[in-house]
Amino acid sequence: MNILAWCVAAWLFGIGVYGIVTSRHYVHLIGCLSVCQSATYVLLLGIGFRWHAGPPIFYDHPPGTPAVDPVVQALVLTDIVVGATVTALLLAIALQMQKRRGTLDPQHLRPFRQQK
Amino acid sequence: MSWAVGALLGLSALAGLLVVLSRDPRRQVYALCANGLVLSLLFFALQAPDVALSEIAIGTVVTPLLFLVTLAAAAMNRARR
Amino acid sequence: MSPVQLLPVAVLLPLGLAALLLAVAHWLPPRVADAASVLASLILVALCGWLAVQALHGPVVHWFGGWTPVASGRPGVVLGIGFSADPMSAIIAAFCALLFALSFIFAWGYFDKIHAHFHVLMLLFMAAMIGFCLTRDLFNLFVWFELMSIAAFALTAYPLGSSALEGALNFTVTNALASFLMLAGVGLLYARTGSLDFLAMAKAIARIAPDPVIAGGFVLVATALLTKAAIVPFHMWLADAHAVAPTPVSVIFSGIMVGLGLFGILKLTTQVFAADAQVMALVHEGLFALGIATALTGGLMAWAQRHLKRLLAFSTISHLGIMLTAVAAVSATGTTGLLLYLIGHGLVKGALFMIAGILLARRDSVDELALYREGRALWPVGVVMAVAGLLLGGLPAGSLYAASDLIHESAHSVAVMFVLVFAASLTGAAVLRAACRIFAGWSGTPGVEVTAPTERGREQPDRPLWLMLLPCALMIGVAVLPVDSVAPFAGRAAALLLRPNGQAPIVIASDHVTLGSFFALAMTLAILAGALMRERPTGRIARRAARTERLPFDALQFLHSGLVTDYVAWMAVGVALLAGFLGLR
Amino acid sequence: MNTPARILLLAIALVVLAPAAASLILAMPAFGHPLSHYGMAVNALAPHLRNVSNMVAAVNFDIRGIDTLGEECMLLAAVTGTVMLLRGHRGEGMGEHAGGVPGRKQAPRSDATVLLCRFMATALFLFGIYMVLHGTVTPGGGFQGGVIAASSFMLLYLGEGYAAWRRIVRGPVLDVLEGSGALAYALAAALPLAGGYAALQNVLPLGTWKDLFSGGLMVAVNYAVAFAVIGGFGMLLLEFMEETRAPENDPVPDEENE
Repeated sequence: MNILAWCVAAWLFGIGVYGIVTSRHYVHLIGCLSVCQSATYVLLLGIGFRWHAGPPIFYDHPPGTPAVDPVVQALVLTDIVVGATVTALLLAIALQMQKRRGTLDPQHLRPFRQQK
Repeated sequence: MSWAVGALLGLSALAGLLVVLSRDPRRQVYALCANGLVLSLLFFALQAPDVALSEIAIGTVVTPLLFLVTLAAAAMNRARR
Repeated sequence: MSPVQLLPVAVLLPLGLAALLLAVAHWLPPRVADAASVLASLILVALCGWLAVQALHGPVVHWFGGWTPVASGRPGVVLGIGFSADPMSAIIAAFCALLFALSFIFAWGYFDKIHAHFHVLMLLFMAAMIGFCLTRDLFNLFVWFELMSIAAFALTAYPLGSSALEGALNFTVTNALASFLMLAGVGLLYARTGSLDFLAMAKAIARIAPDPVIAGGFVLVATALLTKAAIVPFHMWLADAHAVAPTPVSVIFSGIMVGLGLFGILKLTTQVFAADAQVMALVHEGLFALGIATALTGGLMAWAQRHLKRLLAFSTISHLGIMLTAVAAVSATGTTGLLLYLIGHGLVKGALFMIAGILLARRDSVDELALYREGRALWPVGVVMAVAGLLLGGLPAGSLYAASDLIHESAHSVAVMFVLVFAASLTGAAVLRAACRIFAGWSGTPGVEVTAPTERGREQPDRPLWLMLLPCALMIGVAVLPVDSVAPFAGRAAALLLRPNGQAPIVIASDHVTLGSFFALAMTLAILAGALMRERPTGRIARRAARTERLPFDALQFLHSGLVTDYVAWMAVGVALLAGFLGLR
Repeated sequence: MNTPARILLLAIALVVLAPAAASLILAMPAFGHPLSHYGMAVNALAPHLRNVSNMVAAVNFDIRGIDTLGEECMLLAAVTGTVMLLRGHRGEGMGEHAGGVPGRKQAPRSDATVLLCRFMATALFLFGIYMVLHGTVTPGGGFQGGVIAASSFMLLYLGEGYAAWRRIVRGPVLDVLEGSGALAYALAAALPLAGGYAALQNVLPLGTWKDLFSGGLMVAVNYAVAFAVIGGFGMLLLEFMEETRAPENDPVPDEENE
């Protein structure tokens, strides 16, 4: 149990990268990217977690009762929302590209063509 | 409580794998939804209700929606070509 | 107002102006956004420059929200986020703002149709760079790093051509991965040190190092910064992105954005990891080797290009490698050299990208073979380009020359120095070759560059030539000025970055010319002459020689495939290289 | 490179990385036993210093407030970039006709759907606002509440149809909402400077414990974030939905390069 969370984080990042490297569709690739991102959330929240402690919100229980680390939660919280807008940006680029090239296969898309 | 955290960690590892292995982007949207749901449950179990709320709004609603709209628009473009 | 009070204005002003422009964009008369952006960046140049001078007597520190280190009432626990302006950070911030001001002038009237969206993104981009220079909190550094990336992603894709979109996607995917790695690294360091403030982290690291978690955190954060700084093997996105971005944006990208990645590494190694021998060994040896590899790869690839913006992009990679060797030295000589090199290279490369922009606006192409003799009517542009090419190739004048002298000195090896000079000469000769072909009509039979990827392009043509030429002539003018007046400041700034208590030696840069200083220039001109006097190989031996010459270039072109899936695989290899180095020691 | 070559490259990298990752994981602090004093200090101090019960909000909007300003600006940059890209050549207007894939049926909307969507959209929007308002007290805040409120626009679209939806949810208004939210945050940071305080210093009255308006400046900053998030996500939904409309004329210009 002591290392499970870290292993899961490493696993998620690893398979996300594997998915990107083998992807044949840009929308799929963007989904894999979000798996990599969720790895960092698992890592950060795991770092702040404390056994037998409540959430860092002292509404139901008074200040002073054990609570988990609020700092990592604050970092993750904003990052999730911003991450969604970045995903939107990527999807917008992919969509425009599909209009121009008619394909979304990363293995057929490259910025410059070699001269023959 | 500890079994719940462990089980959810395992589930989130599986959900991530599912997202990667769903090569058809249309199916991947469902996998993404499931992944968002599992993650938000995990965050809830990790005593992070704030993060869980934002993950459930983003991960299970907004992001899959954007993916769906993108795929729909892409399908329309392809039909027009 | 005291310097401490004015420090946060350096980011709040551009952020606030960007938000305001976005809110009123629909009703804004034309040119207001242009004028406001130029004005704001000039104010920031003055503000950051002034802060740099003030900081010579000790860093200017501002704690946001009044959460000073004593606010927690617990020793060693820093709650808030601080901005800390030391002279080097502040002067680099001022240089960022200067490049933005010039780039806004160059772009005057470029982006009319899009509701000031361009200006909003550029102002956010500028704020992010300034914040990146000034912050002393690791997560805050990540925030500015990420803001910088996001603004850059959107700006790259703006031209909406298929190359621009594909370049932007390569850029976005690699750099987004890099920022996830950085976030993970920040998490690891936080888990071990329990702090995010540079100084508090440094104290904790001095207590617990060496430790695998600290080293792992450093590798992840450094990977992100090296990706931004386009160091081999993380460099592949740069040529795609810089070549397709709109010219005013490329000026910023190549002029300073990538250099900030190196500055970030230097700042972290000196202020956070200085006490960790394991990490410092990685920096001194591992990053040094990567720097040399980058310099060579970039130089060879630049030589083998015909698309001018792509050529300049690879030349940027090469010069980043040269700068990385200075960072890896972590010495007063290297740091002083880095500061001057960042500024000198930024000025020259910014001017060169502007010249490419002028060609795109006036001639609808930047292909040196397609533009053969097309530039003769634009001869003043050719003159500026020739001077810029000579400066890249080692013309003994100005800050770039003085800086490369210091960087060679910090390398402590004649062989390394020779490699660095050779790489820089290749980039200078490549620029001069293009200038000769386009403006003077001297050509020779094209060599390896014939098969390089290229395409036509076009940028808003109806802008006055003088307005586009003015900022780039100005930059070259500043770049050739003697460094005597700024050398003492540069030396002190570098010394204060290395040791804030002022105990580091002060190195005074000099652009003094001796016979030996013409070595680099001679090599550049020799390579250039080789290209211009080249003739079609006729004999059997000559043809075989030409084919052999092509082989390494073809291999390099093959590796720079333009496929983002390859780039991600190479990133994994890069992380493995860094981790493997740590494991072997 | 082809896919097998790339996988081989990745595998080589993983072979090197696996032992490194293993040694790192084994050296990590045990899960559930964090070493950090930072979080504990926040939990101990912030309730008394700021009179708020949600520590995450206290970190986000006060202690590490400048981070959040940066994150809000990322949102601004990403949304502005997305809008710029999607509008591209098609411009700002709205398409009259729904796009479609030939051969796929589109079911007409029933009255019950319209009614349900109207009801649900209102409820969801109000729930989002409720989350924003209670941000400093219970879980919630500008980011989460803003996203939820903005997603209610989607239900409105489902119920009302495209044209009516575009009449209700207007692009320029969302731009103003987004820009003014970020501007308000920047001003909240800058105004204390004019009074001789530190940027973002919380000098407003802090209110009472567990009260809706406790936290002083945090309340204002929280609302500013909510504005920006509602505006930003509303804008994203708007522009992405516009992509599914049939174009008036073919918006894709011929490639200049070919």
